[in-house]
Amino acid sequence: MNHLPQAWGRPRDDVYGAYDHSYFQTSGPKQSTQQPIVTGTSVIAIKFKDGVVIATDNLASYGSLARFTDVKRLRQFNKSTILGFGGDVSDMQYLDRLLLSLAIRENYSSYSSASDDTDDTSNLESLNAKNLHTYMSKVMYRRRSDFNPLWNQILVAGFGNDEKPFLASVDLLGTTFSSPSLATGFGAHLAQPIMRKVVPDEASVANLDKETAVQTIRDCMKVLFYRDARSMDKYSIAVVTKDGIDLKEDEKLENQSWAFADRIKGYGTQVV
Amino acid sequence: MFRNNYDNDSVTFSPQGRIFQVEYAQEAVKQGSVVVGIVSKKYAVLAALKRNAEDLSSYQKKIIPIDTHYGIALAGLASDARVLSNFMKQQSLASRLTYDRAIPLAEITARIGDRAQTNTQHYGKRPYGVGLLIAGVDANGPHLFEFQPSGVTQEMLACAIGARSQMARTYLERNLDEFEGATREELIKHALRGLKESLAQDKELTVDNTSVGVGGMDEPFKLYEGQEITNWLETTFENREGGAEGGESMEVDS
Amino acid sequence: MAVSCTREVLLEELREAAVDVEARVAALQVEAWTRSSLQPRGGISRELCYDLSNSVFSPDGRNFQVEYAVKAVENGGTAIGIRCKDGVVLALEKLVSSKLLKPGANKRIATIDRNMGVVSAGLLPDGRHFTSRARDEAAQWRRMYKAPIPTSSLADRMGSYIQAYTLYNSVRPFGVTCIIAGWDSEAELAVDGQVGSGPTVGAGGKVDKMKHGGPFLYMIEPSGSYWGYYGAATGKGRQSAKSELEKLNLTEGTLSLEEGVKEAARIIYIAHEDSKDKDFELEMTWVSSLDGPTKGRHEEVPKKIREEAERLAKKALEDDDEEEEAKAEGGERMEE
Amino acid sequence: MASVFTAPPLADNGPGYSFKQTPTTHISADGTRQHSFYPYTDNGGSTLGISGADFTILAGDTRSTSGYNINSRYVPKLFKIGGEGPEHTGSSIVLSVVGFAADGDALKERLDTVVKMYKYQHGKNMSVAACAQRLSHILYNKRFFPYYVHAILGGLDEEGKGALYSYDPVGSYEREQCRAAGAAASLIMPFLDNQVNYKNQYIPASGYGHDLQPRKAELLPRNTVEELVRDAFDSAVERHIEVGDGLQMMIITKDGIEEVYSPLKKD
Amino acid sequence: MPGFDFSNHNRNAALHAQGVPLPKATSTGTTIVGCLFDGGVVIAADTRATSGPIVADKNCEKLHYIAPQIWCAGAGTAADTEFTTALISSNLELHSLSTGRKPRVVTCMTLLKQHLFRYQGYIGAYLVVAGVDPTGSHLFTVHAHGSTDKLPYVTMGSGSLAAMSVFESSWKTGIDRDAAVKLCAEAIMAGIFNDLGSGSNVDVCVITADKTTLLRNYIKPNEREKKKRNYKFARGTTAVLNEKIITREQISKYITVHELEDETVTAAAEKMDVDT
Repeated sequence: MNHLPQAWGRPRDDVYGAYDHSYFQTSGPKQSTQQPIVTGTSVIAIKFKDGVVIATDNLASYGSLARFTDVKRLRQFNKSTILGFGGDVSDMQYLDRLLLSLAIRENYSSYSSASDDTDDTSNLESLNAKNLHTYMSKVMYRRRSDFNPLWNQILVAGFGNDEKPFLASVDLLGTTFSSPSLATGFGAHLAQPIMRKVVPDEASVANLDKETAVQTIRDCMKVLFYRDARSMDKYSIAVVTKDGIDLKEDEKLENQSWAFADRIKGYGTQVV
Repeated sequence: MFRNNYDNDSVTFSPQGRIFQVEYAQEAVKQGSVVVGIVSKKYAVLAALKRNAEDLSSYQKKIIPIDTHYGIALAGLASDARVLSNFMKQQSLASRLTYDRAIPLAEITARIGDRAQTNTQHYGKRPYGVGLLIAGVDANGPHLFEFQPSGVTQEMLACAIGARSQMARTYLERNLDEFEGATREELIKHALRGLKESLAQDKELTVDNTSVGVGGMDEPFKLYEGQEITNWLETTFENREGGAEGGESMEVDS
Repeated sequence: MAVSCTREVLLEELREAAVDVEARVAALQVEAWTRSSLQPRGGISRELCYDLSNSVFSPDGRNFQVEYAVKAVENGGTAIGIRCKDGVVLALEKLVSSKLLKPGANKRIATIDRNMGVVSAGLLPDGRHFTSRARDEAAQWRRMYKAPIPTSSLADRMGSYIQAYTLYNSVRPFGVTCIIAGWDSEAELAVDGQVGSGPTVGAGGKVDKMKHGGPFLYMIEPSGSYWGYYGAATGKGRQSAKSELEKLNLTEGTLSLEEGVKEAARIIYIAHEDSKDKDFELEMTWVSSLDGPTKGRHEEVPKKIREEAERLAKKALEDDDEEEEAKAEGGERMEE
Repeated sequence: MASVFTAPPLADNGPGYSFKQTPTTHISADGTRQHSFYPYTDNGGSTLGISGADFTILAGDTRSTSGYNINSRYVPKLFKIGGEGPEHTGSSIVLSVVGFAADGDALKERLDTVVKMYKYQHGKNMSVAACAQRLSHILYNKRFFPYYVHAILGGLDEEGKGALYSYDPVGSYEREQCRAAGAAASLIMPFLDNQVNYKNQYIPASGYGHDLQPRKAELLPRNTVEELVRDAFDSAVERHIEVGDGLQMMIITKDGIEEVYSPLKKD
Repeated sequence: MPGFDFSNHNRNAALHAQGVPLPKATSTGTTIVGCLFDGGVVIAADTRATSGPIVADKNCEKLHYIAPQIWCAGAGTAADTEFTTALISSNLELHSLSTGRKPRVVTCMTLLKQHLFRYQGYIGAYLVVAGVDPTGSHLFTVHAHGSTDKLPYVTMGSGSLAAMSVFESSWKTGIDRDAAVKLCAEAIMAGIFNDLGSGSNVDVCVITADKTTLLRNYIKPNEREKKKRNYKFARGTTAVLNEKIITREQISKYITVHELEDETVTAAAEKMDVDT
């Protein structure tokens, strides 16, 4: 018996055949986004005791073609929040503009409630990462419900209401979850196993220092470059801590090892 | 000044550039019983004098908690206050749902200010006939805002609106520099004393006609009425010079 | 009155009496006019109630409601804007209506988008309505053109918006005059949300030696009419402010932003002279070029700089007072 | 040649699709190829509710999956409803959702807003019966674009007895003694039938053959129920791949809601 | 063997046209790995067999014997891996007997690939073949469609990515036996804890020139906790509706009965793998 929810409340596929969605069409082909065109691959991130490290490569693929090689997929929202975008790049650009208008609006209210003695209005309370993640999940869920999805999976890194490191994900269906380490796309298969060994649970985050966290992320980027056919060796990495965001956008993968290939001859019976 | 031609609607300027309908609306605020608001470094307090139609009737609600971090005190047309407080409640919940964030008090005050402004610029609309004190604590600390029917909103250290509120304001101005560092109890005492100043001679602050709203950095905004405010009333007015009340220890269900 | 009166004394008394009578007649007339809603200047047109509703022209072609709206502007505090060569500064004389107000908390100069500021004099809520509309216009421009709105376009759009409120009798005109200050970026702006750095070959759409951006200052009146300014002033003390602004000969465009800040403070203090009885709070903001102190953003002038400017302004005022006394003494000496 | 990975669990282009819902590509007669977006996915996990004399226990695992991947080992499926502020202080109603997590969160927020507005307008808390009916309306509102969740609502009824309501995705609901939902529902429900409602259990020597008396169900004490919940989930984790990582339990009594978290196997 | 016979294909297509849905081969989750080291090769596997989301067997064996020094780990459809390895194991033994030499890993790999190619992937067997033979130690993977790889480290099954991430970040050339065993166990555990299709324990098999050591349940990281309650039903809980007794004499009319002396032998055979 198929226990999964898809089978609930509708004629069984195995008897009536797969449901033909085309009956929904009222008129003409669907105009809204139904498949990603120019796509970014994995985004990976890990929490450590003073903040979050997040990284993405700088590639935007057009199917199997490495179309754009200097696409920055880490977008900074304010002094303490940064977002990593996987999936469709055009939707990422739309969201980036949306975040810019949100940042401008937020600056209005934090500016107007600045009392006299603070000179620098930037440290004033604006949206933290938790607020931004909630906002993004509402945007994504609404677009999903209109059958016009933003075809992305986004990691939001920064600090929560409790001033502790915050990391959470939201995707094109509006599904959200949070974890000491997160990865989208291929990263979920290749990077998470490595990161989860370093931070299996929230307790272990408290004694993970910045250097180890950054090194773990760099190792994962290397593994992804080995094994993800849509990845690249140029990437961006950001470290979010209380005193701001250190964003480097042109890192190059180092000390790669392809030594495993030196004794390989053929794929089967070839010996020479 | 002869002004019956310019005060029929809120879209007519008088020759001196005044809008009389808005000024009349501000008079309506003075019809409401007095409410006082004070804010310190860590607390925000509202105190209100409730009125009842007759001795046996219930008292008009004057303090409404809107969200867990702030509430409002109203003076003037209670029904207008109801419309504004419903709008504020809905906006506060929306901020929680959209950003999972307590709405900044400056933000919600500005929104009802803008809402009130449109009523002073379009024909067929009338200004709100109610003044509000918005008090509470948000991410930037405690705040007290005054909202007027004209749409003017001001952040204050202390404020009083409603009938004979000038006496309360004078009291507040005299004690202004004690509020910043005051403890929670002292702040409430100041508020109740401010309230008392605006009372007519024969009137008394009792558990029935007084309500207090307190919010703090580490406590949600809560409304206190009835028995909950007995000891505040007693301690506040015990050390009054006359000390007349001191003797009256018997529980009087006034 | 003394009995003995020579002809001259009688003439003198008559002349005084005449003056006296004239004054009384005028007062009566004012009384009459106001009672029957007549105004000395309005004359016949007000008598036939052409001043009661918006959008209505009086026989002599005036919209009285707009003129009354300008009156509302005049009783607000003084607001000025000064356009310097590397930025624009806005300053406002905020009259403190009550000691209970939280000092420094009630900001009245608003930011539009990131590179523009608006200060308004007159009915404060109308000023906020203006600001929120300006912010919507800026956001709509970004949504459409994926770039910040030029200050001139904002002024143009806001001008038409204000003017619209003089076309219908279902609304009243804005009771504010607003000064818009902005710095349009001189750098080659990327399109909002742009990724990658564009083509590495060819001009990539860039035209060299094309100069754009720079400081802009506009003032919009309740009628909706607006002009570009080197220096703008409105509100109660606008006359004295304007004359001071003219002395700075801003047209040469040599004034630096730092000096502009000091001048602005001084002018506000001078403008405050004719409402000396009320305490006031100086609020000042500025927007500079990309390599200036605010990096193209409209921000509040830091407290230290503002207080320094206020100190100099107060000193400048004292010097002027001494000068006048000296002049007055000088004057007496000359008479003896 | 890099070793090829086995095909099905790896979604080719969509991010993190579960094995059944990669975007379908419908090729119409004239050959035009039309991709369509599938708005649902299954985030796995399982929930369970048992009500007693003066308490109700709602439990759920905290694993969130998509396809063969674990999204996170801690994503709560139980939510306090109503009460004051974001911490829901003073709330006495718990909602558990399982199935498509995004719909679950949206449903929870809708119900929470409704209950909070009720308190604001009526000055008193909403009864669990009223809340249950309101949830049914919320679900049926989206009858033709359903919330893909199996919801269970727990609380105390007017007389203080444990109340449990369970729902189908489009709002049909009934009050029950106990209910399991989600991926391992078919594994847990029989266990509950036998151990909570004593089905297929007879009172030894109470008669011969057919007139052996069936054992009467009675309201179980709280620690018995907690042990049953623990064993139910341990067994479910053993035999269902989408259940594991952590067990979150909420016990609703007249003194409020007590929350207990305990780890489960992580494989 | 005449060329390819596609009659089945036509039949399936016809059935599908009538609307009968095709049987969907559920992906049985698994993590299997192999890794060469100085002097031999090690393979490892998890012990969870699934059918859809349900765990069919919590401690199954995925390491199959092919020859004393050639072992094979299988992922994909359980029956296919079972029968394919058994078939090739017996053919390889016959081949070894006829050549009088120890069987070679490359022979086994070739037998497997040709067999699987013939069935065009319909036999869902994804295998890691490893062993040591007179020519040295070898490690191959064979896919259901018949393609093969020869690599120093390999992973297969739904947990292959998790395992591969461990190899890619920790493997070095020329690692020794203990390091290889530890690495393979680590890789399998990555699959067990990150891939839903894999779980329970780690089986390892180390093959060197002289001997093969099968380490069944080498690591058991997922022991079940003791149950909180005791679910033994009191005797009489189930109604006995009717009773019928057949004596040994009556039954011997149909079958012959032998009296076995030792009670414990039969008991041992029947002991089911009960998870207490």
